[in-house]
Amino acid sequence: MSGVSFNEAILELPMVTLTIDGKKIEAPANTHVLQVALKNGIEIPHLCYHPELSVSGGCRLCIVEVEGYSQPVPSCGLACTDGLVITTQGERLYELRKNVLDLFISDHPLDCVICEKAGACLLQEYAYEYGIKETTYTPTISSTLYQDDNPFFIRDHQYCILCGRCVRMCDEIVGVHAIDFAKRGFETNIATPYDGPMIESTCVFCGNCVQVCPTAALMPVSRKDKGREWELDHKTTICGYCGVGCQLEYALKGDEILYAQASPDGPVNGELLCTKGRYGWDFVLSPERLTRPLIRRDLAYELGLTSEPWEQPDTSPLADRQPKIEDYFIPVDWEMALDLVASRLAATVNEHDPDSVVGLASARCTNEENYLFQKFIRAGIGTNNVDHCARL
Amino acid sequence: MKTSSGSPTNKKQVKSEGHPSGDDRFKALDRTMKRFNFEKDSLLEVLHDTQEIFGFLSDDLLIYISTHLRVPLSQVYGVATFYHFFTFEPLGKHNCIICRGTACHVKGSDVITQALSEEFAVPIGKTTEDGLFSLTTARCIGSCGLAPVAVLNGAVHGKQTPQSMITLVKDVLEQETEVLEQGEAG
Amino acid sequence: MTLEKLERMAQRERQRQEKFERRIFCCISTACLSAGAGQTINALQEAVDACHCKENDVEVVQTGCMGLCSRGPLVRVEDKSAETLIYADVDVDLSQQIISKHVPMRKLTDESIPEEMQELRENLKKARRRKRLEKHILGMDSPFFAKQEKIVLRNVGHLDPEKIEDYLAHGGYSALRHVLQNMTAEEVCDEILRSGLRGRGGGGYPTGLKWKSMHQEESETKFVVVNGDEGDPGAYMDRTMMEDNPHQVLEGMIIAAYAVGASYGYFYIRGEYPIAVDRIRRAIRTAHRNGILGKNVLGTDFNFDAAVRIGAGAFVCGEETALIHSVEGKRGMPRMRPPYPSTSGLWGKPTIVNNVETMANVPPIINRGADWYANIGTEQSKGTKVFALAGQLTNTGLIEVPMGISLREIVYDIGDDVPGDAEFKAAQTGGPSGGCIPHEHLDTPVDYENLSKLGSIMGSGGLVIIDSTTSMPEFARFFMDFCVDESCGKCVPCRVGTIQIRILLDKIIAGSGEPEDLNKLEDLCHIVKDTSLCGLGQSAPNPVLSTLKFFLDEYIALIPAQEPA
Amino acid sequence: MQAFGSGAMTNSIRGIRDADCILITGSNTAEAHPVIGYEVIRATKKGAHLIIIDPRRVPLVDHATLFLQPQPGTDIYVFLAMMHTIVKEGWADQVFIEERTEGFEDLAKVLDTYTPERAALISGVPSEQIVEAARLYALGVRSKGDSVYDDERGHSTILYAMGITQRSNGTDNVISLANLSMLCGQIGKPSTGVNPLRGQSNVQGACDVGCLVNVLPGYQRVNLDEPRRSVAKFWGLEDLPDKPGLTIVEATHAALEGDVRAMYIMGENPMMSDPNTQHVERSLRSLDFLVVQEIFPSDTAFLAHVILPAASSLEKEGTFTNTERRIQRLHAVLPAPGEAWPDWRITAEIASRFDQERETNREPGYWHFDSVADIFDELALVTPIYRGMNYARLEGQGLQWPCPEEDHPGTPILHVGRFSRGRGKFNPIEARDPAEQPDEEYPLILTTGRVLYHYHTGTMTRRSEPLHWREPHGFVEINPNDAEAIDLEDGFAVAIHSRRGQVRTRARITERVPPGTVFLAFHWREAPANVLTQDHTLDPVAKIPEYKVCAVRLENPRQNKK
Repeated sequence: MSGVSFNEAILELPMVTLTIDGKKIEAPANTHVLQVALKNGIEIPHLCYHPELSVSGGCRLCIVEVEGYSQPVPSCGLACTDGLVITTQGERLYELRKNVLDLFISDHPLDCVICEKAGACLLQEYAYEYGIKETTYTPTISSTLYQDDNPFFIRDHQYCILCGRCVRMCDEIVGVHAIDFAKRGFETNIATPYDGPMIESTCVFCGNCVQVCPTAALMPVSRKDKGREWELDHKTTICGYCGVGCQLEYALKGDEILYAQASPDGPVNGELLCTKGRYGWDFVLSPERLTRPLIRRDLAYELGLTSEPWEQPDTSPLADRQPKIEDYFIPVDWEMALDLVASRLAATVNEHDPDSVVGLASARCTNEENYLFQKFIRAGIGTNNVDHCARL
Repeated sequence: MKTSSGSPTNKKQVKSEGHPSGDDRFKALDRTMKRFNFEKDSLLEVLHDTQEIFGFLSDDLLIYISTHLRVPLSQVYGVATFYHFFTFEPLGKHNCIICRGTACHVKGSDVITQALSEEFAVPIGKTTEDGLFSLTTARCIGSCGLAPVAVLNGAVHGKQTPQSMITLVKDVLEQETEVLEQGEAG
Repeated sequence: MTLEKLERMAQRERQRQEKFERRIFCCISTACLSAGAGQTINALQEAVDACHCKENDVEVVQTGCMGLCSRGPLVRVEDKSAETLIYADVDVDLSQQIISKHVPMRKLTDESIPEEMQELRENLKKARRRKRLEKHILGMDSPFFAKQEKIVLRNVGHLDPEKIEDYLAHGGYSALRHVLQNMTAEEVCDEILRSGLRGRGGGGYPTGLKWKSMHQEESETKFVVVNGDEGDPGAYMDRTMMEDNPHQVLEGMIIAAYAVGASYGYFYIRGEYPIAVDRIRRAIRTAHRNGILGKNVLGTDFNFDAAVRIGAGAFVCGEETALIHSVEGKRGMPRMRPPYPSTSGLWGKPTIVNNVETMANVPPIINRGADWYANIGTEQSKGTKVFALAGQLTNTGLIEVPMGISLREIVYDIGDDVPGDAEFKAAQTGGPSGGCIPHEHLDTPVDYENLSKLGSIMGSGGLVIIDSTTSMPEFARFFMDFCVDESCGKCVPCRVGTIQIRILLDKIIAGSGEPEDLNKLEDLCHIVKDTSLCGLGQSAPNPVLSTLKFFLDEYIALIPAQEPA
Repeated sequence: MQAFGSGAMTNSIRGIRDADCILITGSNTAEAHPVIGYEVIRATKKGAHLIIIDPRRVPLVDHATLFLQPQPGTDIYVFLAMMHTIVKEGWADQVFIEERTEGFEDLAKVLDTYTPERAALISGVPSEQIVEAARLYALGVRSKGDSVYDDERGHSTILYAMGITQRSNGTDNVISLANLSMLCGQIGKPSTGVNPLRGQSNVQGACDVGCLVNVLPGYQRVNLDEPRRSVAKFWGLEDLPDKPGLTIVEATHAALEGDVRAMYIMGENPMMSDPNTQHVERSLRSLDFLVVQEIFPSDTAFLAHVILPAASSLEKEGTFTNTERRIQRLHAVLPAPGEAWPDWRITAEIASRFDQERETNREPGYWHFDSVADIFDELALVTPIYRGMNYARLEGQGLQWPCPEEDHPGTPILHVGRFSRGRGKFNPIEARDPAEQPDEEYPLILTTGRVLYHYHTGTMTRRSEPLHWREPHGFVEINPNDAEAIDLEDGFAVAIHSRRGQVRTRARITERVPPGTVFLAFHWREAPANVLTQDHTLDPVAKIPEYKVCAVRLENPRQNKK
């Protein structure tokens, strides 16, 4: 097994040196100033920019001063060139950004006190930073409330700031283009065809739009009325579904999961997930979960654990309706169950040979579990009859 | 390798077997799309032709275009709603467009629009309930020298006043009722 | 081969035209048509027929705009042995008089005259006795004509726009021929640069520079786009050029393509201009048939083809990146620049976008040389500018004047003052992106620099005159309404800012404004100007700002007096 | 894998976005591996060519520049014809072939007769499309935009999944793709390679750590003495069994013959996932003892004698190895419900009790581990490709194997510079046809797979409220032509018969499947696809059953009533 280690993320690109806020910074030539600034820990406010998506330039918050330019320039679309001198803060920029935010706020309900996005809403964060309590203009909300009745996410147009992250996500990465801008000017909204419900669109409910939405316009249904951002713990793990190995982050309040999202640092998925990973975690809460060791009733009778005799029916469990588990099994404690399994397996080996036992490991269990399992089959039982459903 | 390959290679045969409804107008639409080789980029041109053929853009037309050009429906909808030239409602049998260009505005075109709207009881941009008359406005039809200008059933009328326009429209609509009455009589 | 063929076509057409003793031109452009030019041209033809004159004596020609649209239909009579005259307001009756005055009636036996002609002949005989013709004659030395200098419009109104032969006969495509035979692409760029031609779409960027930078792009595929999406309400220069001399625009485009190395081009034309669409399409077809477009243009190894794309009612598509999106069949939303279209335009390929008038300037520059062109106009602004003169003036229509002419000359000499008792108040240039220029600045020379100094812009050429009956705040609101409607909605300052400006204007006009609202209005205008993404947003507050600057008293008058505390 | 010496994704997922040309075959990437689908879409939006070879019109076809739709089971002819064309047209990478590979002459000889015209005749794919696909792939052609790579030849990558492996000639297919990549030098560089997409969260890891009948942890063959004894030594034993064990499908047959008497199943559901369900059920019922360790009462669990409640992936610590060989840390998010335990703890308890029962004289702590970290440390010692890893190193981004030493950075791309086995070997392959061909009685071909909203046998996703809402019912995809033949309407019930059994489900009439082919997902226990599939022809090497091609007949129940 050979193979030279090679990090394909780093391609040899020509580097340039620019100055941001007096700091000399090296950056690859094809990158943009905002991207480089953020990477180097220099915060520039931005709403429509997202590292995974193409540049839009619509929010006008990331403007910076460039030496030699009379007007401030949005840094998201400004290519890094050698000798570029950038200033990201200053009185003029502060005033312009504050005024732009003021315009945003004039078209956004100030519901922060009851909004679940509070604490994670970028607009709120910037409004706080720039000291905007309320708009100095006439509040004019552009789109009326629109609720979609899907169980994945809530769409609420009145919170939408038209940054277009969702549209770009849906088109550029997910590739289904379920939504797009419709109409124009102040009437513009993010729409499915004919503003119909999501289910009638090409939407695949991956929720990547929800993840990149900077405000409360797109929110997971599962967190509704359940808690505010600062009450939540975030725990990172690996998705248990397919073999891609996406890192995801569960937001919990106590022991209750409120929503899942991609953990931005995931080496495979970045900020992306699919519908199963993002929304398919509630099976763990199912009342059907097995919570105690079980012994089948005929065996239990034989062992004297129950006085009711029972015979296993011939009907397949795959018959139309699955039988009830308690009709077939009775619960026992771990000691009893483990001893029984160990003794029966030992008896089989003793009576026949190790090759009469087969172990099926699992492609859904951890490396440690599978390792231990095959070690048990090989070193304990003494056979190579260990397989799993890699092929199935 | 820095070069690109030129034209896309999937010359998929897009069937243009017309519309299941058997409406012949779809054949004309198919011809338009074929003329553009079913390229996605021809969306705007196809919408233009569709509106010309059908008079307005209905939802099934947009779906039809979306499928044949392989452009996402949301994008077709987004494009169609972006451009004010496209209408989603059928126009009336007779259509009057009042120019709202600067020259016409300065010479009082909004007064004419208002007068027509009141006289024929039709909101601006809408069609009368009987579907006979639509009153719309245009940004500028480029006849500023003759301001204020109106277009009635395709004919440009310059240097109009509210009264002259009302008379013009009345004439047109009266012919319509005459035809109707003759029809009933006959 | 093709060259000779074209030369023969031009020759034949010239000979044909020269044979006619008299040629009677009737303008059939939109303005004149709506004034009844359709009937006029029919009447002219019928009257000529009735005269039963000799073959090759008289030809009635349909042609394009002669400029004075407010006096349409216009008819020009060119007579080999007499002075050329232009008649205004020509109705059917007048047509007959014109014919009877200029065309000698052949004496014929009664039998040879068809019955239906008899009456007409009688009419023409009677018409000869009437004398009211004189007041319809426009003197060619009147200021309306004398103050103009026609480069772009030189042939407009002199030829039949639907006949390529006519264009050839007027020296058409000789510039292209010259370029293809004698000049390298680089030399063409240099020539245009030297001429000082600047973009006529509004921005005023030196065309030569634009071409040069695009010429230097390395790409197999490049595009040329002619912007004919004349969205400025109150302007119709580009429309006239496309309708009335489509080949000149096309020739400019082909030269541009040669200079920048493009192999394909698009005309992006407003959907509201069906005739322009039709004429350009026809011009492309005939050019194609005659080897001027397609593979091996005029027998050289230069290949170029062109197609028409129709706009659909979005002012913002005049912005070049929005226009490019629209040509690609997308929502016409602008994007940030750089990258400029000359680096990454249509489908990511280098693309040059020039306005119709810019393209129409190219053939004359090539034909007569950059030096000649650079002699016209002012230091920074060379050549001429076509304006659509409209509003409260006696003479309205399409004019072409040298850069540097004063507004006063345009208003009082060419426009012949405001009619009636009202008085001149302001001249609005540049449409919704421009501003108003008041009386005290009437002596300002019209060029890019001076107009922008006054807070307005040259724009594409809309020039609307406002008289004392118009309220300036309301006029500003009219433009703001336009911008609210036409904002694409992509960036916040334009999407929300224009709405807020309108809300403030509404409040002030309704008489419920407060003194600080005026400051707020001005501040907001500056924010929208400074932070918007594209030219539309950046210039949207101009009408408000310029009226605030020059007509502040009108705004103040609308603010109710404050109760003393 | 015979060609290169290892069987895993040769390249990284993140590299796909920079590929110039992507060839996908037998993978419904957008639905089965959506996040990899995003990478593919990104690449196409930047101008990569996307070639899809699949009998079914999978959703990614919307983004493809070239779609080849062979009759099910005939794709091998397309691969061979592509190689034929590449050799003939001189698109092969001669330098790579000479420097890095062996056996080219043998391959070229075999390829001689596989012309695109012949492939077209058999597969129904027009020969021009095959030639074009060969050109695009071999030269790494883009449809637009510039490559991020400076090489003369663009970078092409191959993605594949069960669509080509779950077949009686699955190994041949995979070898052909390996041959194809070596022929064009499209391997051992960024954004190239031959990349199997693994279907389950830790299928790669389960293989890596030895849950296969013929290899020990780290793919050390059981029948090679040296590595086997070294593993035995690690485990404190003299030796380990050297005879390869029985695969899952072989085991079910052996059970019926009485050779297999007990089975210990950890977290699998063969009743739904294995072919020929009726046979599986019979064989499981025949066992003396069956223990199932599960999180839900699966259909398999109902046949068990003992069911042990396990913790789900959200409730335990450990590591998963993804399809690009990246080992990442799994963290417990929730406590396990009731008395459910993590699987490792159950196995360890059973093992030590088993030792007691068998009276082996191993020390009592032999199976005792304080934590999963301890197990991992032993695992890393035993598994050479994992040897340089530990939990501290795996936090955050994880590591891609091979990572043989503690200071090794991991290996994002395999076969850079040289192949694992030295020179890459071309294995000449002749085309073979699927084992079960449609006939008069069973005229249609059934192919199985997944839908976006469900996962595998549906035990988890079907208990998820939103996912269930979106896709509540099972369905079979039928081409309008085939539906018309039995007068079937969209959304109505239909019965599917094969030689092994029948299932009933709803019809979804769609042109996603070509005429003559029906598609059934295996997530629904009400319509268990594997009742129909066959288990008698396994791939001779990989022992994979032929899920993807089986002959069936459709019946419209309403038509019969009439």
